[in-house]
Amino acid sequence: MIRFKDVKKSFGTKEVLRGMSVEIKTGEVFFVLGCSGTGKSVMLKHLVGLLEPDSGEIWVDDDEISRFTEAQFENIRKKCGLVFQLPALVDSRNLYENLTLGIRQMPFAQQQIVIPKALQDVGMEKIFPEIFDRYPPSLSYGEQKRLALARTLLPDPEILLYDEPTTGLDNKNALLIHDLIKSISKHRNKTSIVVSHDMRNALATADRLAVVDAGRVIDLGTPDEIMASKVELTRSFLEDLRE
Amino acid sequence: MFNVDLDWKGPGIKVLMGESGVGKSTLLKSLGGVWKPQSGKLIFGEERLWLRGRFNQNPKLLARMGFCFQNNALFNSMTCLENLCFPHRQRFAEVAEGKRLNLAMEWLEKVGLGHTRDLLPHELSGGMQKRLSLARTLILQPDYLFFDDPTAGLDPITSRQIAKLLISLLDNHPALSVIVTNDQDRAKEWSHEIYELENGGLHLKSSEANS
Amino acid sequence: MIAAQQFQFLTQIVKRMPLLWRERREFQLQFADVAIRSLSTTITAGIFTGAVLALQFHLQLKDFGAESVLGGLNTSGTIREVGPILIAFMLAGKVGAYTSAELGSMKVTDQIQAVRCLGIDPITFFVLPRFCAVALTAVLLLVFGLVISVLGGMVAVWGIADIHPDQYLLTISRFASNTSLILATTKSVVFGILMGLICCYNGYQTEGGTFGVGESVRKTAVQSMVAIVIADFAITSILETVFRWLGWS
Amino acid sequence: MFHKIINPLFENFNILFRSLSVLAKFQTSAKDIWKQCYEFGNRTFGIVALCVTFMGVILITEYSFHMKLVIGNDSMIPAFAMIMLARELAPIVTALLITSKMGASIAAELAAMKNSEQIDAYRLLGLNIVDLYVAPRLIASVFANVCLTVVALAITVIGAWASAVYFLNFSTGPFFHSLVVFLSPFDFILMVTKSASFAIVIPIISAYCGLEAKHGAEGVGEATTNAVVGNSITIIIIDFIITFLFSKFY
Repeated sequence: MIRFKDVKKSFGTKEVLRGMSVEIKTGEVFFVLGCSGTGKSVMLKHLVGLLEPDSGEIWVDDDEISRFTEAQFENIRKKCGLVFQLPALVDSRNLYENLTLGIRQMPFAQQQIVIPKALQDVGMEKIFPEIFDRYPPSLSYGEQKRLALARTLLPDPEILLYDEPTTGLDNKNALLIHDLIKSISKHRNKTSIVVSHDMRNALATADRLAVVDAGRVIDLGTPDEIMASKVELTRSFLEDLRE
Repeated sequence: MFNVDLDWKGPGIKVLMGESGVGKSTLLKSLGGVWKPQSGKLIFGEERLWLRGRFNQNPKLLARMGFCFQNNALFNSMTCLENLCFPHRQRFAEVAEGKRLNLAMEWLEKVGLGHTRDLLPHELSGGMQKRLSLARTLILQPDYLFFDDPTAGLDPITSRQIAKLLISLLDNHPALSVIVTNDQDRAKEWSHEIYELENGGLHLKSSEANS
Repeated sequence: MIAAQQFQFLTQIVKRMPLLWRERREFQLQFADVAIRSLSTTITAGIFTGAVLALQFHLQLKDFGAESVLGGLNTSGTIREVGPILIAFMLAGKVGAYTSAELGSMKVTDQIQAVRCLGIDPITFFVLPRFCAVALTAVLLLVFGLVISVLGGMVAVWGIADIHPDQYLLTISRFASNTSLILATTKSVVFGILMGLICCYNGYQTEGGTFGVGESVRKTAVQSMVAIVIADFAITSILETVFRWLGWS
Repeated sequence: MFHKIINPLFENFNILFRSLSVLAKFQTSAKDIWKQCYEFGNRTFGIVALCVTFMGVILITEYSFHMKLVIGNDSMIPAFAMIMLARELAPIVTALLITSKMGASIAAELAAMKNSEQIDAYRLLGLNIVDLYVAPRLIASVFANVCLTVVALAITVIGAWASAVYFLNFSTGPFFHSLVVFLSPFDFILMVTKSASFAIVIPIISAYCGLEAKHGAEGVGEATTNAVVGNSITIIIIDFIITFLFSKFY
């Protein structure tokens, strides 16, 4: 269970998070929507210790991590896997090395069992035989993003964080990614927090949604509640779907 | 990469869709005179775009065309106002400087950027940069307009504002416009003539009036 | 000051030095890549530095009829002072700038943050092998460049002042005392480490998207040159006093 | 392989002649040129002065070591050091510093502009980026490079004088006397021609590398690196050619 309590964060004079408070239950697919530049990605980066909040508390299960040191973040990062907006694969290493970045201590034999399963989850099991001699640039952008997802899945984190997984993808790949998010969360019982501004897929995939504006949560609820919401910003978000 | 022949008539908006990577932008850039196609002819009205032997484009025709790039291609060393005046000065040197300034201010107001007169492009948000790019393309009053994925990378609200702005700007400006996008919601708003580009060919996807 | 931050960065790298054994494959990869890539530059830099300096010494010594000692004078002159600086300037671009561009683009495409989230220390994974590879290659290439510059000088002098190579080589032994060799090697080692440190530091601190990468390469090139000149001055004055104290010529 | 050398060479000369033609026709505004002179000169002055002074002092100590071995008396040391500095090191060091500071930023900016398609935008307006961007920088580079070299040399003379008097117990009289005797206008001409020819090369090669940049962050990084390396190698080769030619009729 993840809880943000009145978290504030600003970069120089620019206030990004202005008292963000939200609660995400375990095993739930939770979407965070909002215009670009309203602090959605910043929120995720706080959970894995890439950023430290100016004030407020962040709870991951029963650890309060807002003042954690780098070492303490070690096991938090094992629990929360972050999938970045860019694939962020290491181009100079082959696919095997990229995939096993998170599980380097695992013995080779066990890796050979876990990797095909993770590739299966992202629908790329057919490249398993070639992972030793292929390099990330040989994959398409969509495939690279799915491989990055598989890489984050391998250390088997309890919580999965997605930073705008569908930006830069065309509609077919975007739909595919959303199905993956749903299936992974349901089959492997993982809490998933997805930052996105793709309203159509969000409503189809999420258990609960939050709409963020100017660093604060202004609307929260299940897809049906959001559809019927009175909040002005949410209504303008939904305008496309009404036609 | 692909051979395409198309025959578009009169003022109106044509939308070009297709999966990313299939070459929509390349086709648009060939039409817009940015890149020279390996073979084949590009005829606008009765004039050819690429003159035989000469490396660059037919200047008369180029003067009647406007291109709005996907990453906006704003001149980063010039203020917003200068970004509008500079192209206008190149195309219509005979116009008096004072008149040009008023026209530029008028266009800034028209796209809702009246207050950004002396700001530099990198100081604007994504949506505002796109508005400036639209203003810079349309201030030259071209007869042929090309938009490369104008709503890419914008969140739904801003992209809808840009789409509405584009429609209103094109309404009172009769020109043949080609818009490349892979955003279903916007495509229907812009035009009923939607073309689908698959690898190898271009075909009309739907031409009934938008529902 | 920048130097303080870079020194602090150096201590972080040195602290992780024992972990290099686990990353040795990447180290070997980087070492080969940097060496092959910079070999042609080193040879060009070496030949022309030697040739140009030989020409200058020749022009100056002509009035004194001290042609005969030109070989020795030029060699020791090149090796001790000007050679290391000029060759290091050339290498700063080829060796340092490339690595800082590579690290910079990795930072900009989030690879460094991604690896960190997977529980791996990015400095050990990315920076350490590159720092060692760049430092080691730079040292070897600098020494190799100095040897080439002596040959370059010899050929230039043979071509222009038609002083026969073996007469040129004869005088070398007379002048190139061991102090020159010690000076040349210490400079090469120090310059190599400086180049490795500065390029990794700037690459790792890149911000601001694609233009940020260009900025970090520019900073690397400028800082490397300034550091090289200052380090050269420091080494020369320190070792001079040491040699004088030891009584060597 | 052959094509790989000729094509870049042709492109570079193309940029050079295009910039020269624009300058010859006075199409570049004086304001632009002055702004670039400020950029080129002002921002690199501190570093150039520092490095060349250090070089000067190093050369003094170096020469005093060698002269004792060869000729015994060391009265000519400052003169020889200054000659070597003027003819060789001042132009090269200044040019290499300007390469890494300005050359790299030209390449980085052009590569970034290419990334954001600004160069295509200029082309559609019938303008070539070389006329707008490279021409003013060419003049500014030549002007700034020559001035910087001269000023740096002047500062080094003072630095050398200080180190000669305090470290190597010289007296001021003979120091300047030997300078006057040995430093001929010929050395000065050689220095100016060298720094001018280096200065022409820097913006041209940097612009070429910038315009050939590939897409994305790697492209910008690679373009900047190629610019720094390409300039350094060309500078030292040109330096050899000029020294070789001058040594013919010296």
